[in-house]
Amino acid sequence: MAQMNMIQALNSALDAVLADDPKTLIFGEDVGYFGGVFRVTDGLQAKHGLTRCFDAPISEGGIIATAIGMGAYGLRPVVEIQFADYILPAFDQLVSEAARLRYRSNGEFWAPITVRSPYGGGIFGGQTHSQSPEAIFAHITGLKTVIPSNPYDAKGLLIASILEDDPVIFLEPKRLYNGPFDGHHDRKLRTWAGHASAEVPEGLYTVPLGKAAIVREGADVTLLAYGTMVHVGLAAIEESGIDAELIDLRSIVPLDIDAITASVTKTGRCVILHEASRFGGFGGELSALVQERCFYCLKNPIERVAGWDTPYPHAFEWDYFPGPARVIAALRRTMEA
Amino acid sequence: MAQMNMIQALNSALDAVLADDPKTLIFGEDVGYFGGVFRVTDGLQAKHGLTRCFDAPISEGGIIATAIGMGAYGLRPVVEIQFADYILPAFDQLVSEAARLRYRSNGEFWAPITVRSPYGGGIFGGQTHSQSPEAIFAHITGLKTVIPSNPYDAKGLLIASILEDDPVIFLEPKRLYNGPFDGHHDRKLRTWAGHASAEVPEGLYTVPLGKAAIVREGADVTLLAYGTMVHVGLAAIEESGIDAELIDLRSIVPLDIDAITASVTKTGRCVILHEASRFGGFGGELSALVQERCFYCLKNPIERVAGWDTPYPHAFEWDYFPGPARVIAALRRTMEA
Amino acid sequence: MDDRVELSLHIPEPFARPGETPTFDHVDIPAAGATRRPAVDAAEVDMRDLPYGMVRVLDADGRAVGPWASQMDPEFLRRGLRAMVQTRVFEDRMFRAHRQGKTSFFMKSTGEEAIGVAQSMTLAADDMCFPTYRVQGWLIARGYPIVDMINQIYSNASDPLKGRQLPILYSAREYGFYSLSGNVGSRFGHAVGWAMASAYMKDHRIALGYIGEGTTAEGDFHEALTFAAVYRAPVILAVTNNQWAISTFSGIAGAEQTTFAARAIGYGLPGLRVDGNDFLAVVAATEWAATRARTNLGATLIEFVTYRVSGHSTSDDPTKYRPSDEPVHWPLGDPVERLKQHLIALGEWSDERHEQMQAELTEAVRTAQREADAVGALGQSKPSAREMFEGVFKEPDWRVIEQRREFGI
Amino acid sequence: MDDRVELSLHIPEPFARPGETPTFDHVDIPAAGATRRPAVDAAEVDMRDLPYGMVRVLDADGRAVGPWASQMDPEFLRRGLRAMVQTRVFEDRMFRAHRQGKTSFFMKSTGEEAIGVAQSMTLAADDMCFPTYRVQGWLIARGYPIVDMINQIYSNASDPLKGRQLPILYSAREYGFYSLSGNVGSRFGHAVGWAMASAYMKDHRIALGYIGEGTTAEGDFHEALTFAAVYRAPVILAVTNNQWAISTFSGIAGAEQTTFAARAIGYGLPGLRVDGNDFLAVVAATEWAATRARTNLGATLIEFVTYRVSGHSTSDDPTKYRPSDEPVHWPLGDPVERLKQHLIALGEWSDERHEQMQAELTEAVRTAQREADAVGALGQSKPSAREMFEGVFKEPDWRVIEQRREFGI
Ligand SMILES: Cc1ncc(C[n+]2csc(CCOP(=O)(O)OP(=O)(O)O)c2C)c(N)n1
Ligand SMILES: Cc1ncc(C[n+]2csc(CCOP(=O)(O)OP(=O)(O)O)c2C)c(N)n1
Ligand SMILES: [Mg+2]
Ligand SMILES: [Mg+2]
Repeated sequence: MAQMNMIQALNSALDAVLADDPKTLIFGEDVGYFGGVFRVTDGLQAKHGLTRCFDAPISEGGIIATAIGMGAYGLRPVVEIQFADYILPAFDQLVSEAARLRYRSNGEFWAPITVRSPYGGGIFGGQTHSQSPEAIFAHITGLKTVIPSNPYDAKGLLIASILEDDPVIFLEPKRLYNGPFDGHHDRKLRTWAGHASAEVPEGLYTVPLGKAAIVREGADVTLLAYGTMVHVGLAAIEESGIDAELIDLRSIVPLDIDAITASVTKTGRCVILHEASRFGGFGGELSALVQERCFYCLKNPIERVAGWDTPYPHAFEWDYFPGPARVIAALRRTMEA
Repeated sequence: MAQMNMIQALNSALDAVLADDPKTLIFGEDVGYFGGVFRVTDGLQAKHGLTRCFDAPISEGGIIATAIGMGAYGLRPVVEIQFADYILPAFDQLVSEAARLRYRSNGEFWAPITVRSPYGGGIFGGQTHSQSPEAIFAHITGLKTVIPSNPYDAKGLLIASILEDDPVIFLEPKRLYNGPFDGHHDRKLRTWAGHASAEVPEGLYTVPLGKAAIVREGADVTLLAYGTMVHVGLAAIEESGIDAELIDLRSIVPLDIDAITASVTKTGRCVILHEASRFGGFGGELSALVQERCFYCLKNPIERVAGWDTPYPHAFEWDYFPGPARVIAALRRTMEA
Repeated sequence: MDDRVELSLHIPEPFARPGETPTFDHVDIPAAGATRRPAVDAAEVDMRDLPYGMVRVLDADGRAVGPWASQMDPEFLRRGLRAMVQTRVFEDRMFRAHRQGKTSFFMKSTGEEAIGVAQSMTLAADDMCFPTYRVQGWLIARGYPIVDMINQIYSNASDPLKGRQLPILYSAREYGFYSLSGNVGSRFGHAVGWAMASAYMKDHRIALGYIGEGTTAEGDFHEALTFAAVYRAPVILAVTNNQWAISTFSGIAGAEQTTFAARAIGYGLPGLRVDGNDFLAVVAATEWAATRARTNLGATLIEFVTYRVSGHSTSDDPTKYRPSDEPVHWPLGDPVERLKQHLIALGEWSDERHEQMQAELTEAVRTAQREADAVGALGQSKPSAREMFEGVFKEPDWRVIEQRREFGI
Repeated sequence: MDDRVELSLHIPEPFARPGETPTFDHVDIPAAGATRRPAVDAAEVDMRDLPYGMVRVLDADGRAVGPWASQMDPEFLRRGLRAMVQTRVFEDRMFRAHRQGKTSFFMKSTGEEAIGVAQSMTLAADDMCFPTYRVQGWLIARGYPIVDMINQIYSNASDPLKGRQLPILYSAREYGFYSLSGNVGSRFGHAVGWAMASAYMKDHRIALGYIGEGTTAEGDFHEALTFAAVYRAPVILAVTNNQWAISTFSGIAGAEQTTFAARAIGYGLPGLRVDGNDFLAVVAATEWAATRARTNLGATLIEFVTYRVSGHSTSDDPTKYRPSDEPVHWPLGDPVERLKQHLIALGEWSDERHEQMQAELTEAVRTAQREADAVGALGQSKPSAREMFEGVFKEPDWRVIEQRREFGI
């Protein structure tokens, strides 16, 4: 067991699958010799060989298209899109091809691809290095979307995603790469060192998709979150003194609906938290599901805490980011209303 | 005043704006000499000239990109994407460019473009000629999305969209082009002839974006719909005998939140209806908004009636399509629950 | 005073519209045999003339001439002829089936049959083609059961794709035929990825991607060519230039400026321009490109110059946008007639045998259709609605399980 | 036994990695003056050699030679030199400002200044460029206030873009500089659309689109070229080939196979390959292409061969992936030095004047920075948070109005 930050954990996952399965290969912009702009593929080319981990042209559509073709051949490609904001040029490939191949061909072909991409804000990346596009993937039938919140899960979920025979969008909260960020941007940076989930086994292990984690048990209100927001939510709960149950969804498709309904049935209150803009975000789906399934248990309106309905604004990062203060306010509202 | 079907009404709108404003031009696949595969631009090239309405290469990304450039220059391009399923190759242009240009340039540049596209099912078009992608646009800050349900609105909303200085996605329910389809696919086809909303004035007029229409007043439950589903909803209400209030949203961004909350506050019940797949669809946002704003008035859970969470299946069109029977069942559930 | 030139926007227009006299003078057609055949490993700089010539083998008299001609087994040619005729007979019949309401949609490849058929016969059984909707001949040439094609077109209970796909959007892995979809262009890069995978695995198989000339305007085209060139993928990338994209003539895709084969030069790849109505030329060009691919020399772009004789699909009436007699003016003739004439000139075929074959194949299609009709045409028969909920993922998740229950099955 | 060749996947690799000896032998560099200058209206077929040559004017002794050389006003050249030096001084300073924590991000164009500066000075005031982040020189050559650039970089209260954009993603309509964004490539087609609009309006203005050589792999590149060719748009499409895309060498974008200028041939467009470190060559090529555009002859693709001397951005350390001494091996030299040498050879400049200018410009940047510092660097000053909620649409809708209220302003 070693202490790893999230980058190391992801690297370790990729290293393990490359070693285990010659049909796995990695490509993407700057992932080869250099090891990726966030260093997630560092050393993999040198260790596993030139064709196992290599640079791709700046062409997200071409990257996903060729990955699908490789998948159809029988390989298990893992591609990196440098920032989730740049998945969009490949959106048609993901929706019209990767997500639909199995269904339309009645199982003759499928796309066992994993699309890794750093996402989310908190690093002063401005409009196009900060966005959280998970909602547009969640709506696409045939795509799975996974979002880890800590090193242990990151490795286990990534391996599980690669082993999936369905296409997986694997969004890595870039603000968590080096430490568990709780939204207090003005406080001292924390690293993963000493964090329980930074104890990461060597070798292969999986964390199953579709199983949420109860990060903190609580009686009074259910807080649903994923990615960076898990840590923000935890900080908010602790600071608020409210006995909230914090659920880390870990994957939004498949969604652990049982964990959600069980918790809200118990607490009767629900706050949903994500970084993406609120309108049309994944919080809407979560709210609708909770309302449909737990209506008679709900004591108060379900709250959504999310980014504002504006583009991601560089100078106003901390005004935009749904930090602990806004979560606390929502928790209070839902307790009091 | 003339009787027009929806195709004629849209053609009349385009004809009127071309005549009115030399800075308006139309391009898209097959829209020139031929007049578009659904004939919406029929005759416009012959009448207004070759450069006012012309064919484009099969390149949705290129169409939207050049339209944005034209808009930045000062024109008001109206482009047709042949089927809404084929907007996806241009998704990055819409999201990263059209939607963000004004904001990021602090108003120096903007994209006054209108993207017309036939959408939705009911014509045996199979997976890629039937989809309803509105949810992925609704989540994008900076895009407006308009969906008419009848000839009068279609013309007025299209003119209003073209006059907007913001980018507008204008989705035309192709199943309504020739008649008001209520979901009873096994009954005799109806045309627009004799329908009140088929009385369409010549010349310029607008129907404002962001104003919903109350299609039918009712006391017991609010039914929210847009596009083809307005007619399905109306048929379901009539057949169910339930005194439902039917709201045609007409545009989902901007959304007429006041009309929605006023109605649900009155009825205390809400059913949401759309053709797109349920999970992550726009119904989730509507449900969340209603729940947030009308929680204490709600007598029963908000219901969503939508396409299943599968791709659009050719042979099972009528099994997939959320027809009157499913709407009636939902209305009943919400009344009884 | 302003003496600057006033800018003007150029909108390409075809040479003739309905009511006007068709012409194909703008299509540059060298004589059969005129275009040279470089060695497959010639330097790129020595192949830059190829996109401006045209690989043609059959001359006006049906003789095989020039450097691309080779000794061919007459039996191979007869099989090719047979598959082309079979394709045509089949498509005519399905077109009528659409008129009879037996299917929602159909598309023909009339006049373009040589391409799919000849390439299907030239490539190996375990190679993979990434088709467009206009190469049904590929399947027919490989003996895919016609009754299964019809079942798919009918979306009936025996549809191999379980009613999930629009008619003719087949998938037939065992026949080297990748899953089709309604979006044009979006599988072009899959061909490159598949070929890269084959190279990665040190395999021998190669891929063939098809794209229409209109669709070359999509970004997918460029991305596929870029990856193919950069990684020297063992792939053949084929542009079927049938002059039309629905109502839009090839000038709107760039044909006023240059050939589609010339796109290859921009990537440092060889680009062949080939008479797509000449079965022997299609075979020869495909062999040349396949040899390159199989010997690690990388990708080849081939433009097949052909003509879409029919409308775009059953939803289309081409007389609305082009002269109704345009097809008869097409200078490269009919691929079936040309191969037939060649075989007759070789003394390997006759009008009588041709007629007999035609009758046989018509009967075969009729039999297949009867079989499919017995299962049922569109609306009369369909797979179980359970199929609607299957295959979204490898294993269904709770959403489709619940929804299937809600649906009542 | 299987005697077939085993396929293998080719992964391009650069000629030298850290610790190895850099070489640029693979970059084909004809002598200055060697590449011919066709008439702007030459037939396409007669221009297909251009992408394989290189437009170069300045020879090793700083003399202007060959068919692309023309009589140039020394004052114009001095202004060019000044703007290039100003750009370099400014960028060095801002790079340091990043180290001091005054901004979150910065990018330099060191070694590539000739491109933005010369094109800015060659095109008309009302033409429009669609920049990449590596042509800050365009703004400086047109006299855009440096203090406003710094305010933007600081995201401070005087930021012209109100804190909404990442540093250096300027927008300056009045200076013919279109709004930049973080996505690469996605504005290339806007340049074509803008040019089409100008032609549609029978205007005189033309557009210039920039793209990095790495980014040519995006579909946007192809779509822009297709539209430009089809509609003969009055546009110049410029590929700045600085050999690197972050850590990725140009071979991964296709440079092993051919030049980026050669992409033009595929569209039937002229493609110039130009010494991008030669101010006079950049001017000459730009004039040639601009004349074509302004006389309805359509688009030109220009590849500027240059070298990215610095790291990709402040987030990058290039010694991680290329030899640290690679920049000094770059064979086309430094654009500032070369223009300076030319002016000195002409007797129009001297080392003393140069040093004096350098000092002056350093002082000017210092003054501008002091002014911006007074407003405040990143974190010390920012626009009102109201700005976050403005400009999503022309008129705010209820969502931002409510949210602004929730936010408390
Ligand atoms: C992405 C996408 N855009 C548009 C369409 C609509 N469409 C279907 S076929 C077609 C024309 C294709 O022309 P071409 O590529 O020349 O092929 P051909 O039909 O001539 O064989 C178009 C525009 C589509 N199916 N997919
Ligand atoms: C669509 C998109 N994909 C990826 C990136 C990440 N990225 C930023 S700059 C860059 C390299 C661009 O290289 P090149 O086009 O050669 O321009 P240069 O930086 O050399 O001027 C990459 C990959 C991006 N910004 N946008
Ligand atoms: Mg075609
Ligand atoms: Mg570069």
